[in-house]
Amino acid sequence: MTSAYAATPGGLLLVLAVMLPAAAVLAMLVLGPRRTRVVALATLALGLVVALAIGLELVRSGTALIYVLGNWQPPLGIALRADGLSVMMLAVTAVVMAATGLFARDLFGLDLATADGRLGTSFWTLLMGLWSGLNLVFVSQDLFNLYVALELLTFAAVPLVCLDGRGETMAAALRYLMFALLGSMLYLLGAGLLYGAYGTLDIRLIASASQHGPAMAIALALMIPGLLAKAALFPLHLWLPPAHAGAPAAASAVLSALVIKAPVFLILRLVADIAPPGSAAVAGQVLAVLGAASILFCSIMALRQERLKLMIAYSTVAQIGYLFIVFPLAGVGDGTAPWGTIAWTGGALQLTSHALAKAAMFMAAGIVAEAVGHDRIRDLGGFGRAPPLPPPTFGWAGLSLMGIPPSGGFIAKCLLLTAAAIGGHLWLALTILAGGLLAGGYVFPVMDRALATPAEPLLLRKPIPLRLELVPLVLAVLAVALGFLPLAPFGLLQIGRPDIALAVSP
Amino acid sequence: MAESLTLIALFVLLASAAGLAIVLRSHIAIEKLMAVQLLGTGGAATLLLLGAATAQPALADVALLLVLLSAFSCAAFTLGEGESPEAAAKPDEPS
Amino acid sequence: MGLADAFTLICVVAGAVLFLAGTLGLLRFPDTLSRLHALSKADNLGLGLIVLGLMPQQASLMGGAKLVCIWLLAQLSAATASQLIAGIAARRKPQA
Amino acid sequence: MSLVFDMALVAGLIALALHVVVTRDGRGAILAFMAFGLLLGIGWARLASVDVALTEAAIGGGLTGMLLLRAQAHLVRHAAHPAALPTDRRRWLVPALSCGLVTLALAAVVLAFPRPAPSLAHQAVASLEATGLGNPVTAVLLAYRAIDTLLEKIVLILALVGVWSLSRDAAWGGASQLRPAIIPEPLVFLARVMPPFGVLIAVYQVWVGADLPGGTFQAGTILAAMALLVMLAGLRLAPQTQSRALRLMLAGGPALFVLVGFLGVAVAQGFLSYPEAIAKPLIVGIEAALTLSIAGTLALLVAGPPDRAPEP
Amino acid sequence: MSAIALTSASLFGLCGAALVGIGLFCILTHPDLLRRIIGFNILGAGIFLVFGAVARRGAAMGLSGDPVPQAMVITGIVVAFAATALAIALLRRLASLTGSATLEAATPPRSET
Repeated sequence: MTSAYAATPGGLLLVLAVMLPAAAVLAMLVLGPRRTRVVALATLALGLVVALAIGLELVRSGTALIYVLGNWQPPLGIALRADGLSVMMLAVTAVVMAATGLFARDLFGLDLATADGRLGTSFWTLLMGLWSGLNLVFVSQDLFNLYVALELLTFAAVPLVCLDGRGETMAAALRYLMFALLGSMLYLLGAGLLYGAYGTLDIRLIASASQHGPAMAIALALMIPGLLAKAALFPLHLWLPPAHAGAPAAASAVLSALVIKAPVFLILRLVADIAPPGSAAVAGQVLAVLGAASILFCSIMALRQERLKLMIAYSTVAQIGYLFIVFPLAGVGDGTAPWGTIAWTGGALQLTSHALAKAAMFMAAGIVAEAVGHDRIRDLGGFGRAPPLPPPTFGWAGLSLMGIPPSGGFIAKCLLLTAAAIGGHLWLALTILAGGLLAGGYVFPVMDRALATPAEPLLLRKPIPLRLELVPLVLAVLAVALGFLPLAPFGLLQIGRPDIALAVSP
Repeated sequence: MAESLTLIALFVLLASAAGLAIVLRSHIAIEKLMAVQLLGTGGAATLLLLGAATAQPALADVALLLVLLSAFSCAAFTLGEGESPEAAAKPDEPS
Repeated sequence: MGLADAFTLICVVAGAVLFLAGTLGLLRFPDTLSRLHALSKADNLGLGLIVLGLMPQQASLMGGAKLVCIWLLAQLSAATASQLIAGIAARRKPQA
Repeated sequence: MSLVFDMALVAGLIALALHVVVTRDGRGAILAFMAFGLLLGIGWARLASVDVALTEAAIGGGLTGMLLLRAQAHLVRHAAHPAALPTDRRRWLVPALSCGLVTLALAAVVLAFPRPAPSLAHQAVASLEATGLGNPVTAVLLAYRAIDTLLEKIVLILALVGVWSLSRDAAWGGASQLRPAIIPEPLVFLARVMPPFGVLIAVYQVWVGADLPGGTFQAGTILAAMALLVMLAGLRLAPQTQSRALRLMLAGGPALFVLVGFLGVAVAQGFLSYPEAIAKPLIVGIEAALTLSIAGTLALLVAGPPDRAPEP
Repeated sequence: MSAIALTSASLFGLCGAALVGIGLFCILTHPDLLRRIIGFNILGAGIFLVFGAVARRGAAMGLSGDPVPQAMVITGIVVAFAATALAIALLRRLASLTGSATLEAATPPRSET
């Protein structure tokens, strides 16, 4: 058990990725409302640099980045470790965070009363807390430390939902809190059982244990549903649509694009890294069934929504479903190395393109709601004429969600479809196709309203600066541009995942 | 000696919990509060006895906290009582 | 069994019996105020006897001083607590 | 004998928990939960985890009860308030069965834990020397797993920012209204006499925490309770949440922690590692600063969102 | 002595299991949100007791228990308290705004600015 971890040169960057936003929270508290935004924007710039440096270091060294906190080796201490997948998540998070920062600066700038007031100041502080928690989820190797990371996310995300202070959003936030707390509690209970059985909470040390008692199965059976409640997979999705639709647009973008990916990432860690092959295969099958149900059911729910933001929120639950059908497609648990398969690459691409596209969509919807004063789809006829850029943003992002070429979403869904065909998972292939069609079903009507000529022109409440509209457009274009990316960079995803892959393939 | 002290600790705990067990079924809130207070003092006594029985002097610190905070919870309770008369008048959280 | 241990046992048992008396008072006395009275008397005396009894068992002077502190604090909080409760009871009376 | 005692304690805990769930009386449920907290503190003492027993006695026996009682009083005034469990069997039978299943599965795992039990006690004790501490729990909290403790402070501050964000726009930055309209005389007496004792006990807890059970959480909770008592009795007004001094106090502990952490990169073996020669004074210093921050954060969490407009 | 300690640890572990079940039931079925919040605290107490049993079983080296899970419980208790405080602040605000302390039915807002 000695020195399972040796710190690598760039390891300290991982500490910076976690501590920089956390320190920003403290600085904001001390410096007060007037300087909160400046601190946030500076932190966003620095954090982007840190994420870039981590990426470069990963490419340069070709191995995972490792840091041992306080030089206390696990199992007594805690190690941070970033492999290819973690670094991809860190990078996507940094990009979406930075875009959200630029967007929020101008969005709150529209209304001077809120800029330095309760809404703006709370938003920036919570956003930084959120970022710290997300980065920690992606790099921590210790299950209890990950619990603390999940709680950082919960405490930062829930108040974001009800910043507007209305009764409905208060109820949505409370329901979200209940689900999130229940999830954390079940996760913590599972961690306690694992500690009782293995005497450590370090992911790699647990994975290297040779014998598994009933504790492992029960712990997974508690932790995975707990995390599913946080990830809002069908049928535990009830809290998500009102919460994500009720939050301010900048907050919805982060919540939908990033926050629910954190529990998904942890489930992946548990199933792929910790679970013994037998349990992993069972868990993978169950997760795939739930994922498919999520895609179908919530796409249909999205079709039936009358409000734009609610529709986008239901679409989030549907798109999250794709991430769960990756498990059997990538062959998790049946002895092959899942990291090299095309399904794995497809899943990673889906995760990235959805993060970009969904953030763009929520921002665009936020601009429309801000300009027109509501987001009832029926009454939005001709919104394409008013602020000019949201409709194209919506369209580009929609391409990616539907999986229409050329877009990141297309390549992702194409890879998943191929994997399903090769693996003989006919039902999954059909689900992927149906999900694409249904996504078209909810994206096209909105585009139709945008281009329609209304009987009476829409009344604009306030002018929208072009800069504000540009941010989501850039994100949406990025989501599409992922489709033109050669797939080689996704080979990076295999960095730092040799343990299992090497054992199987020579 | 340790055995007898543990036995007496059990007796004190049961004696103070018995009151609570019966009073919790009544409908008078104050009496429940009184029973909780009794349990607080009884709990402190139990901890002292256990500390002596198991040679853990630090348990006295826990007992110290219990007696320190027992008045605190009583104060919290009275506060709820005191608040009710002004309920209508006080603009606590208008929307 | 030494003299110290005998002293401890006698005091502690007497204290324990007082706790039982306190509970009986809580259950048997007719009205809230007299119950309160019985309760605070019994449990403070009970705690006092137990503290007194455990004195010889303490290894250090510090430990003994802490026990006395606990008893004093219990006196203080019991006194105010019973006044607070009596206050509520008095306010409740007219309605009941 | 000890086992009989433990069985009685466990029976009491379970009975109280059941009572909390089934009783129709909302306030009675809270009082029963407070009694539950008391018994739980004794339970932790029986598990020989005195550090945890202290924390549970302070939080479970004190602050949580106050939080719940205030909320209950508020809800009774403002809202329709269903009190009883659903009587319709379809509503509770399935949850009851599945919860029973969870309990059974857990019980099976607890009984089947490997023997001898895996434990980090050896390593924790072996590394104690490098920290200069005598209490291994404090060593875990402030050295081996210091990042957990540090980020948990950030969690507390985020919770407070979240609670503050629930105020009305007009009251944001102002103070909470803690003082009741009628202040009973004994409460004022208590608020004058008790806090000196509380402060003394808190200082003692931080001081002995390095070597004996006790430490910054317990001390912070006691201080928070004392501060609340003073504000409840109207001796002091609750502080304005926009006050710079208050904010410095809240952020000071974690900020010092972060600074010392990064200092470790320069002069010791990395982030959150202490130079061996001055490890103990550093840790006690961090604990002292953290105690104030925790006290402030917990007290303000209980006080709730500000509801009076700020005064410059 | 060690046999007794073992049994006692398992006993509290079983108590933890029971409390987890009771807390979960309260969270899933009770219509009153305040009671659900208390249910979360009972669930938390049960989970922490499982940790406590694990810690007690790990007694070694002259320590009465494994200090690592004990430290985790201390962290956990404080986080659970913060969660309770946030939940209660939300609940109070919800009650003030809508006059309802339940999520069961979407009651129309009573007053809004």
